[in-house]
Amino acid sequence: MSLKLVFLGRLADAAQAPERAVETVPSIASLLAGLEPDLSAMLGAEKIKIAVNGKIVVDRAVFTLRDGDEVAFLPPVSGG
Amino acid sequence: MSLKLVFLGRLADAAQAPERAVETVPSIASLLAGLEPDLSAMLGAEKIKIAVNGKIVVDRAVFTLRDGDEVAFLPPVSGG
Amino acid sequence: MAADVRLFSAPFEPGLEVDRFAAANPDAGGIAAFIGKVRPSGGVEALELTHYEPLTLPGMEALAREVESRWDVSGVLILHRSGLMEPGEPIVLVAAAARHRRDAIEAVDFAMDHLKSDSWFWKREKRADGWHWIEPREQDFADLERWN
Amino acid sequence: MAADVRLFSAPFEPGLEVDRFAAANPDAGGIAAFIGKVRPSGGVEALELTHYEPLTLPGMEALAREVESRWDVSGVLILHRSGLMEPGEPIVLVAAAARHRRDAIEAVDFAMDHLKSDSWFWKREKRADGWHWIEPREQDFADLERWN
Repeated sequence: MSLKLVFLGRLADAAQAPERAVETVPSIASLLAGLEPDLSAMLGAEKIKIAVNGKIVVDRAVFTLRDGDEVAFLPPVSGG
Repeated sequence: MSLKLVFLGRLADAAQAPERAVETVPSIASLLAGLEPDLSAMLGAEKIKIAVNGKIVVDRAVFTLRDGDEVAFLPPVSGG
Repeated sequence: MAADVRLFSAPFEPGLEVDRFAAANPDAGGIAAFIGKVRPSGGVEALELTHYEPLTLPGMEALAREVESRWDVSGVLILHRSGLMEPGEPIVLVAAAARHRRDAIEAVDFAMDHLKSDSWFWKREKRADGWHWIEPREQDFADLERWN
Repeated sequence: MAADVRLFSAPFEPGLEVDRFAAANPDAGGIAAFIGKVRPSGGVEALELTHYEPLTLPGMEALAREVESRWDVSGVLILHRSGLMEPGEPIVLVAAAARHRRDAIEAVDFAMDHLKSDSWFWKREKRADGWHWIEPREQDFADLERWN
Protein backbone atom coordinates (compact mmCIF):
# COMPACT_ATOMS: atom_id res chain seq x y z
CA MET A 1 0.00 0.00 0.00
CA SER A 2 2.32 2.73 -1.21
CA LEU A 3 2.96 5.67 -3.52
CA LYS A 4 6.07 5.87 -5.70
CA LEU A 5 7.72 9.29 -5.53
CA VAL A 6 10.07 10.35 -8.38
CA PHE A 7 12.47 13.27 -7.89
CA LEU A 8 13.86 14.89 -11.05
CA GLY A 9 16.92 17.06 -11.55
CA ARG A 10 18.36 18.66 -8.45
CA LEU A 11 15.40 17.39 -6.39
CA ALA A 12 16.99 13.93 -6.54
CA ASP A 13 19.99 15.38 -4.69
CA ALA A 14 17.71 16.98 -2.10
CA ALA A 15 15.80 13.74 -1.57
CA GLN A 16 19.09 11.79 -1.57
CA ALA A 17 17.62 9.35 -4.13
CA PRO A 18 15.83 9.58 -7.48
CA GLU A 19 12.87 7.54 -6.16
CA ARG A 20 11.23 6.71 -2.87
CA ALA A 21 8.23 4.66 -1.74
CA VAL A 22 5.92 6.12 0.90
CA GLU A 23 2.72 4.96 2.54
CA THR A 24 -0.37 5.94 0.59
CA VAL A 25 -2.05 9.16 1.71
CA PRO A 26 -5.11 10.77 0.07
CA SER A 27 -3.81 14.28 -0.74
CA ILE A 28 -0.68 16.01 -1.96
CA ALA A 29 -0.74 18.22 1.13
CA SER A 30 -0.59 15.22 3.44
CA LEU A 31 2.07 13.61 1.25
CA LEU A 32 4.27 16.71 1.60
CA ALA A 33 3.53 16.96 5.34
CA GLY A 34 4.92 13.46 5.86
CA LEU A 35 8.35 14.28 4.33
CA GLU A 36 11.39 15.94 5.90
CA PRO A 37 10.59 19.67 6.44
CA ASP A 38 13.37 20.96 4.13
CA LEU A 39 12.42 18.60 1.31
CA SER A 40 8.72 19.29 1.84
CA ALA A 41 9.26 23.05 1.50
CA MET A 42 11.31 22.56 -1.63
CA LEU A 43 8.76 20.24 -3.29
CA GLY A 44 5.83 22.47 -2.38
CA ALA A 45 7.25 25.54 -4.17
CA GLU A 46 5.07 26.91 -6.94
CA LYS A 47 7.72 26.46 -9.66
CA ILE A 48 7.91 22.72 -8.93
CA LYS A 49 5.38 20.93 -11.10
CA ILE A 50 3.81 17.65 -9.99
CA ALA A 51 2.79 14.83 -12.30
CA VAL A 52 0.72 11.84 -11.22
CA ASN A 53 0.98 8.81 -13.49
CA GLY A 54 2.47 10.96 -16.26
CA LYS A 55 -0.12 13.76 -16.16
CA ILE A 56 0.63 17.20 -14.77
CA VAL A 57 -1.59 18.01 -11.78
CA VAL A 58 -3.42 21.26 -12.49
CA ASP A 59 -5.02 21.88 -9.08
CA ARG A 60 -2.92 20.18 -6.44
CA ALA A 61 -5.22 21.30 -3.58
CA VAL A 62 -8.11 19.07 -4.70
CA PHE A 63 -6.21 16.18 -6.31
CA THR A 64 -6.90 12.73 -4.81
CA LEU A 65 -4.04 10.22 -4.68
CA ARG A 66 -4.69 6.50 -5.04
CA ASP A 67 -2.72 3.49 -3.95
CA GLY A 68 0.03 2.67 -6.49
CA ASP A 69 0.19 6.18 -7.99
CA GLU A 70 3.52 7.45 -9.32
CA VAL A 71 4.02 11.03 -8.11
CA ALA A 72 6.80 12.92 -9.93
CA PHE A 73 8.27 16.24 -8.77
CA LEU A 74 9.58 18.30 -11.71
CA PRO A 75 11.79 21.36 -11.20
CA PRO A 76 12.17 23.93 -14.02
CA VAL A 77 13.98 22.34 -16.96
CA SER A 78 17.51 23.36 -17.88
CA GLY A 79 18.34 25.85 -20.57
CA GLY A 80 20.77 25.05 -23.28
CA MET B 1 43.99 38.20 -83.24
CA SER B 2 40.65 37.50 -81.58
CA LEU B 3 38.34 37.92 -78.61
CA LYS B 4 36.64 34.95 -76.96
CA LEU B 5 32.95 35.60 -76.29
CA VAL B 6 31.15 33.51 -73.65
CA PHE B 7 27.34 33.40 -73.55
CA LEU B 8 25.75 32.26 -70.31
CA GLY B 9 22.27 30.95 -69.62
CA ARG B 10 19.68 31.65 -72.27
CA LEU B 11 22.13 33.87 -74.15
CA ALA B 12 23.86 30.67 -75.30
CA ASP B 13 20.62 29.72 -77.04
CA ALA B 14 20.34 33.14 -78.67
CA ALA B 15 23.96 33.00 -79.88
CA GLN B 16 23.44 29.37 -80.94
CA ALA B 17 26.62 28.37 -79.08
CA PRO B 18 28.06 28.88 -75.59
CA GLU B 19 31.24 30.45 -77.02
CA ARG B 20 32.38 32.28 -80.13
CA ALA B 21 35.63 33.83 -81.37
CA VAL B 22 35.48 37.23 -83.07
CA GLU B 23 38.08 39.57 -84.47
CA THR B 24 39.53 41.93 -81.87
CA VAL B 25 37.87 45.34 -81.68
CA PRO B 26 38.77 48.11 -79.21
CA SER B 27 35.39 48.79 -77.56
CA ILE B 28 32.34 46.95 -76.34
CA ALA B 29 30.18 49.14 -78.55
CA SER B 30 32.05 48.08 -81.68
CA LEU B 31 32.00 44.46 -80.50
CA LEU B 32 28.21 44.57 -80.21
CA ALA B 33 27.85 46.42 -83.52
CA GLY B 34 29.63 43.55 -85.29
CA LEU B 35 27.14 40.90 -84.13
CA GLU B 36 23.75 39.91 -85.55
CA PRO B 37 21.27 42.76 -84.78
CA ASP B 38 18.92 40.60 -82.62
CA LEU B 39 21.79 39.18 -80.57
CA SER B 40 23.42 42.60 -80.29
CA ALA B 41 20.24 44.17 -78.90
CA MET B 42 19.86 41.32 -76.39
CA LEU B 43 23.47 41.55 -75.18
CA GLY B 44 23.40 45.34 -74.92
CA ALA B 45 20.45 45.40 -72.51
CA GLU B 46 21.19 46.99 -69.14
CA LYS B 47 20.32 43.86 -67.15
CA ILE B 48 22.98 41.85 -69.00
CA LYS B 49 26.28 42.16 -67.13
CA ILE B 50 29.59 41.92 -68.96
CA ALA B 51 32.76 40.43 -67.49
CA VAL B 52 36.17 40.74 -69.13
CA ASN B 53 38.72 38.16 -67.98
CA GLY B 54 36.59 37.34 -64.95
CA LYS B 55 36.00 40.92 -63.75
CA ILE B 56 32.66 42.66 -64.12
CA VAL B 57 32.90 45.75 -66.35
CA VAL B 58 31.64 48.75 -64.40
CA ASP B 59 31.58 51.36 -67.19
CA ARG B 60 31.21 49.61 -70.52
CA ALA B 61 31.29 52.88 -72.49
CA VAL B 62 34.95 53.54 -71.70
CA PHE B 63 36.27 49.99 -71.36
CA THR B 64 39.14 49.07 -73.73
CA LEU B 65 39.30 45.52 -75.07
CA ARG B 66 42.65 43.86 -75.78
CA ASP B 67 43.57 40.99 -78.05
CA GLY B 68 42.95 37.64 -76.32
CA ASP B 69 40.37 38.99 -73.84
CA GLU B 70 37.56 36.71 -72.69
CA VAL B 71 34.29 38.65 -72.79
CA ALA B 72 31.41 36.99 -70.92
CA PHE B 73 27.75 38.03 -71.20
CA LEU B 74 25.83 37.27 -68.00
CA PRO B 75 22.03 37.40 -67.88
CA PRO B 76 20.23 37.68 -64.50
CA VAL B 77 20.83 34.51 -62.51
CA SER B 78 18.04 32.06 -61.84
CA GLY B 79 16.01 32.02 -58.66
CA GLY B 80 14.88 28.89 -57.16
CA MET C 1 6.12 11.04 -43.94
CA ALA C 2 4.90 12.68 -40.77
CA ALA C 3 6.84 13.46 -37.62
CA ASP C 4 9.80 11.32 -36.61
CA VAL C 5 10.48 11.75 -32.88
CA ARG C 6 12.99 9.59 -31.05
CA LEU C 7 14.98 9.52 -27.81
CA PHE C 8 18.47 8.01 -27.76
CA SER C 9 20.36 6.77 -24.72
CA ALA C 10 23.52 6.24 -26.81
CA PRO C 11 25.25 8.43 -29.45
CA PHE C 12 23.50 8.93 -32.80
CA GLU C 13 24.87 10.07 -36.16
CA PRO C 14 23.35 13.41 -37.25
CA GLY C 15 24.56 13.25 -40.87
CA LEU C 16 23.12 9.80 -41.42
CA GLU C 17 19.83 10.86 -39.87
CA VAL C 18 19.67 14.00 -42.03
CA ASP C 19 20.27 11.95 -45.19
CA ARG C 20 17.56 9.45 -44.21
CA PHE C 21 15.15 12.26 -43.38
CA ALA C 22 15.82 13.92 -46.76
CA ALA C 23 15.24 10.62 -48.54
CA ALA C 24 12.01 10.10 -46.58
CA ASN C 25 10.74 13.48 -47.78
CA PRO C 26 11.27 13.31 -51.54
CA ASP C 27 8.78 16.07 -52.38
CA ALA C 28 10.46 18.73 -50.23
CA GLY C 29 12.83 21.07 -52.03
CA GLY C 30 14.62 21.96 -48.85
CA ILE C 31 15.76 20.49 -45.56
CA ALA C 32 16.73 22.76 -42.68
CA ALA C 33 18.52 21.21 -39.73
CA PHE C 34 20.06 22.17 -36.43
CA ILE C 35 22.50 20.00 -34.50
CA GLY C 36 23.29 20.84 -30.89
CA LYS C 37 26.48 19.37 -29.46
CA VAL C 38 28.06 19.24 -26.01
CA ARG C 39 30.31 22.29 -25.90
CA PRO C 40 33.91 21.60 -24.94
CA SER C 41 34.32 25.12 -23.59
CA GLY C 42 34.18 26.21 -19.96
CA GLY C 43 35.94 23.21 -18.52
CA VAL C 44 32.99 20.86 -19.01
CA GLU C 45 34.21 17.25 -18.75
CA ALA C 46 30.86 15.53 -19.17
CA LEU C 47 27.17 16.29 -19.38
CA GLU C 48 24.26 14.27 -18.08
CA LEU C 49 20.70 14.68 -19.27
CA THR C 50 17.91 13.16 -17.22
CA HIS C 51 14.40 12.91 -18.54
CA TYR C 52 11.06 11.67 -17.20
CA GLU C 53 9.87 9.05 -19.63
CA PRO C 54 6.09 9.48 -19.13
CA LEU C 55 6.35 13.16 -20.11
CA THR C 56 9.38 13.57 -22.38
CA LEU C 57 8.39 11.63 -25.49
CA PRO C 58 4.71 12.73 -25.49
CA GLY C 59 5.93 16.32 -25.06
CA MET C 60 8.27 16.07 -28.02
CA GLU C 61 5.56 14.45 -30.13
CA ALA C 62 3.13 17.24 -29.26
CA LEU C 63 5.78 19.80 -30.26
CA ALA C 64 6.26 18.06 -33.61
CA ARG C 65 2.49 18.24 -34.25
CA GLU C 66 2.51 21.93 -33.29
CA VAL C 67 5.31 22.58 -35.81
CA GLU C 68 3.38 20.71 -38.52
CA SER C 69 0.28 22.76 -37.82
CA ARG C 70 2.11 26.10 -37.92
CA TRP C 71 4.28 25.71 -41.01
CA ASP C 72 3.84 24.22 -44.44
CA VAL C 73 6.28 21.36 -43.85
CA SER C 74 6.13 17.85 -45.21
CA GLY C 75 8.10 16.34 -42.35
CA VAL C 76 9.60 17.09 -38.94
CA LEU C 77 12.47 15.25 -37.26
CA ILE C 78 13.23 15.60 -33.54
CA LEU C 79 15.99 13.42 -32.08
CA HIS C 80 17.27 13.88 -28.54
CA ARG C 81 19.94 12.21 -26.45
CA SER C 82 19.76 11.46 -22.76
CA GLY C 83 22.26 9.99 -20.34
CA LEU C 84 25.95 10.69 -19.98
CA MET C 85 27.67 12.56 -22.85
CA GLU C 86 31.15 13.79 -23.59
CA PRO C 87 32.11 17.12 -25.21
CA GLY C 88 31.51 17.06 -28.96
CA GLU C 89 28.73 14.46 -28.86
CA PRO C 90 25.42 15.48 -30.44
CA ILE C 91 22.59 16.18 -27.99
CA VAL C 92 19.82 17.17 -30.34
CA LEU C 93 18.96 17.12 -34.03
CA VAL C 94 15.91 18.99 -35.29
CA ALA C 95 15.11 19.05 -38.99
CA ALA C 96 12.20 20.13 -41.15
CA ALA C 97 11.47 19.38 -44.79
CA ALA C 98 9.48 21.89 -46.79
CA ARG C 99 8.76 23.08 -50.27
CA HIS C 100 10.02 26.53 -49.34
CA ARG C 101 13.21 27.32 -47.49
CA ARG C 102 11.77 29.92 -45.13
CA ASP C 103 9.17 27.44 -43.81
CA ALA C 104 11.85 24.83 -43.15
CA ILE C 105 14.20 27.24 -41.38
CA GLU C 106 11.50 28.85 -39.23
CA ALA C 107 10.08 25.47 -38.28
CA VAL C 108 13.49 24.35 -37.01
CA ASP C 109 14.01 27.61 -35.13
CA PHE C 110 10.57 27.33 -33.49
CA ALA C 111 11.07 23.70 -32.57
CA MET C 112 14.46 24.40 -30.99
CA ASP C 113 13.10 27.30 -28.93
CA HIS C 114 10.25 25.19 -27.59
CA LEU C 115 12.26 22.01 -27.21
CA LYS C 116 14.65 23.76 -24.85
CA SER C 117 11.96 25.39 -22.77
CA ASP C 118 9.01 23.02 -22.88
CA SER C 119 10.53 19.60 -22.86
CA TRP C 120 11.33 17.61 -19.79
CA PHE C 121 15.10 17.42 -19.61
CA TRP C 122 17.31 18.21 -16.67
CA LYS C 123 20.95 18.83 -17.31
CA ARG C 124 24.04 18.73 -15.16
CA GLU C 125 27.64 19.35 -16.09
CA LYS C 126 30.73 17.77 -14.66
CA ARG C 127 33.56 20.22 -14.05
CA ALA C 128 36.85 19.85 -12.22
CA ASP C 129 35.03 20.54 -8.93
CA GLY C 130 32.19 18.07 -9.53
CA TRP C 131 28.66 18.02 -10.91
CA HIS C 132 26.53 21.19 -11.34
CA TRP C 133 22.86 21.41 -12.27
CA ILE C 134 22.08 23.84 -15.11
CA GLU C 135 19.26 26.31 -14.51
CA PRO C 136 16.92 27.81 -17.15
CA ARG C 137 18.54 30.74 -19.00
CA GLU C 138 16.97 34.18 -19.49
CA GLN C 139 17.73 33.95 -23.21
CA ASP C 140 15.41 30.95 -23.57
CA PHE C 141 12.44 32.96 -22.34
CA ALA C 142 13.36 35.85 -24.67
CA ASP C 143 13.53 33.41 -27.60
CA LEU C 144 10.13 31.98 -26.79
CA GLU C 145 8.49 35.40 -26.74
CA ARG C 146 9.29 35.83 -30.41
CA TRP C 147 6.56 33.31 -31.24
CA ASN C 148 3.74 34.73 -29.11
CA MET D 1 38.52 26.24 -39.39
CA ALA D 2 37.52 29.06 -41.69
CA ALA D 3 35.24 28.94 -44.71
CA ASP D 4 34.93 25.75 -46.75
CA VAL D 5 33.60 26.58 -50.23
CA ARG D 6 33.45 23.98 -52.98
CA LEU D 7 31.81 23.38 -56.34
CA PHE D 8 30.82 19.85 -57.36
CA SER D 9 30.17 18.61 -60.88
CA ALA D 10 28.94 15.25 -59.53
CA PRO D 11 26.58 14.32 -56.65
CA PHE D 12 27.79 14.96 -53.09
CA GLU D 13 26.56 13.52 -49.76
CA PRO D 14 25.08 16.23 -47.52
CA GLY D 15 25.00 14.14 -44.33
CA LEU D 16 28.63 13.14 -44.64
CA GLU D 17 29.60 16.75 -45.29
CA VAL D 18 27.60 17.98 -42.29
CA ASP D 19 29.29 15.43 -40.01
CA ARG D 20 32.75 16.42 -41.28
CA PHE D 21 31.92 20.10 -40.86
CA ALA D 22 30.73 19.50 -37.28
CA ALA D 23 33.92 17.59 -36.51
CA ALA D 24 36.02 20.39 -38.03
CA ASN D 25 34.36 22.90 -35.69
CA PRO D 26 34.72 21.24 -32.29
CA ASP D 27 34.22 24.44 -30.29
CA ALA D 28 30.83 25.28 -31.76
CA GLY D 29 27.82 24.25 -29.71
CA GLY D 30 25.55 24.27 -32.73
CA ILE D 31 25.50 23.55 -36.42
CA ALA D 32 22.71 24.93 -38.62
CA ALA D 33 22.36 23.58 -42.12
CA PHE D 34 20.19 23.91 -45.17
CA ILE D 35 20.07 21.40 -48.00
CA GLY D 36 18.41 22.34 -51.27
CA LYS D 37 17.35 19.46 -53.54
CA VAL D 38 15.97 19.20 -57.04
CA ARG D 39 12.21 19.20 -56.57
CA PRO D 40 10.39 16.31 -58.21
CA SER D 41 7.20 18.35 -58.47
CA GLY D 42 5.90 20.15 -61.54
CA GLY D 43 6.92 17.52 -64.05
CA VAL D 44 10.62 18.35 -63.87
CA GLU D 45 12.62 15.48 -65.38
CA ALA D 46 16.08 17.00 -65.01
CA LEU D 47 17.79 20.23 -64.04
CA GLU D 48 20.95 21.74 -65.46
CA LEU D 49 22.99 24.38 -63.68
CA THR D 50 25.56 26.31 -65.66
CA HIS D 51 28.12 28.50 -63.97
CA TYR D 52 30.89 30.80 -65.12
CA GLU D 53 34.04 29.54 -63.44
CA PRO D 54 35.96 32.85 -63.23
CA LEU D 55 33.11 34.40 -61.21
CA THR D 56 31.30 31.58 -59.42
CA LEU D 57 33.86 30.36 -56.92
CA PRO D 58 35.29 33.81 -56.05
CA GLY D 59 31.69 35.00 -55.55
CA MET D 60 30.90 32.15 -53.18
CA GLU D 61 34.13 32.73 -51.27
CA ALA D 62 33.32 36.43 -50.91
CA LEU D 63 29.89 35.49 -49.58
CA ALA D 64 31.45 33.16 -47.02
CA ARG D 65 33.70 35.99 -45.79
CA GLU D 66 30.71 38.31 -45.60
CA VAL D 67 28.86 35.75 -43.45
CA GLU D 68 31.88 35.39 -41.17
CA SER D 69 32.12 39.14 -40.76
CA ARG D 70 28.42 39.56 -39.93
CA TRP D 71 27.85 36.73 -37.45
CA ASP D 72 29.78 35.21 -34.61
CA VAL D 73 30.41 31.90 -36.39
CA SER D 74 33.43 29.65 -36.13
CA GLY D 75 32.96 28.14 -39.59
CA VAL D 76 30.93 28.43 -42.78
CA LEU D 77 30.32 25.68 -45.33
CA ILE D 78 29.04 26.41 -48.85
CA LEU D 79 28.80 23.49 -51.29
CA HIS D 80 27.14 23.81 -54.68
CA ARG D 81 26.47 21.45 -57.54
CA SER D 82 26.61 22.28 -61.22
CA GLY D 83 25.83 20.25 -64.32
CA LEU D 84 22.96 17.89 -64.98
CA MET D 85 20.91 16.74 -61.98
CA GLU D 86 17.92 14.49 -61.42
CA PRO D 87 15.01 15.12 -59.04
CA GLY D 88 15.99 14.43 -55.43
CA GLU D 89 19.69 15.17 -55.90
CA PRO D 90 21.18 17.82 -53.61
CA ILE D 91 22.00 21.14 -55.30
CA VAL D 92 23.28 23.13 -52.38
CA LEU D 93 24.41 22.67 -48.80
CA VAL D 94 25.04 25.68 -46.58
CA ALA D 95 26.04 25.23 -42.96
CA ALA D 96 27.30 27.45 -40.16
CA ALA D 97 28.89 26.50 -36.85
CA ALA D 98 28.47 28.85 -33.93
CA ARG D 99 28.53 29.02 -30.18
CA HIS D 100 24.94 30.24 -30.21
CA ARG D 101 22.10 28.76 -32.19
CA ARG D 102 20.60 32.03 -33.41
CA ASP D 103 23.93 33.06 -35.02
CA ALA D 104 24.19 29.73 -36.83
CA ILE D 105 20.60 29.80 -38.11
CA GLU D 106 20.71 33.42 -39.26
CA ALA D 107 24.07 32.92 -40.95
CA VAL D 108 22.63 30.04 -43.00
CA ASP D 109 19.51 32.02 -43.86
CA PHE D 110 21.57 35.03 -44.99
CA ALA D 111 23.96 32.88 -47.02
CA MET D 112 21.09 31.12 -48.80
CA ASP D 113 19.36 34.42 -49.66
CA HIS D 114 22.54 35.84 -51.15
CA LEU D 115 23.72 32.63 -52.76
CA LYS D 116 20.52 32.47 -54.79
CA SER D 117 20.62 36.08 -55.87
CA ASP D 118 24.29 37.00 -56.05
CA SER D 119 25.99 33.91 -57.31
CA TRP D 120 26.55 33.11 -60.92
CA PHE D 121 24.35 30.12 -61.70
CA TRP D 122 21.92 29.73 -64.55
CA LYS D 123 19.32 27.06 -64.28
CA ARG D 124 17.18 25.26 -66.81
CA GLU D 125 14.64 22.53 -66.28
CA LYS D 126 13.73 19.68 -68.57
CA ARG D 127 10.02 19.03 -68.80
CA ALA D 128 8.00 16.82 -71.13
CA ASP D 129 8.08 19.61 -73.75
CA GLY D 130 11.81 20.28 -73.51
CA TRP D 131 14.23 22.58 -71.68
CA HIS D 132 13.14 25.83 -70.00
CA TRP D 133 15.37 28.54 -68.50
CA ILE D 134 14.41 29.64 -64.98
CA GLU D 135 14.12 33.37 -64.40
CA PRO D 136 14.79 35.18 -61.08
CA ARG D 137 11.84 34.99 -58.70
CA GLU D 138 10.19 37.97 -57.02
CA GLN D 139 10.48 36.17 -53.68
CA ASP D 140 14.28 36.21 -53.92
CA PHE D 141 14.34 40.00 -54.03
CA ALA D 142 11.92 40.20 -51.10
CA ASP D 143 14.14 37.83 -49.10
CA LEU D 144 17.21 39.94 -49.79
CA GLU D 145 15.55 43.11 -48.57
CA ARG D 146 15.29 41.63 -45.08
CA TRP D 147 19.05 42.11 -44.68
CA ASN D 148 19.33 45.73 -45.86
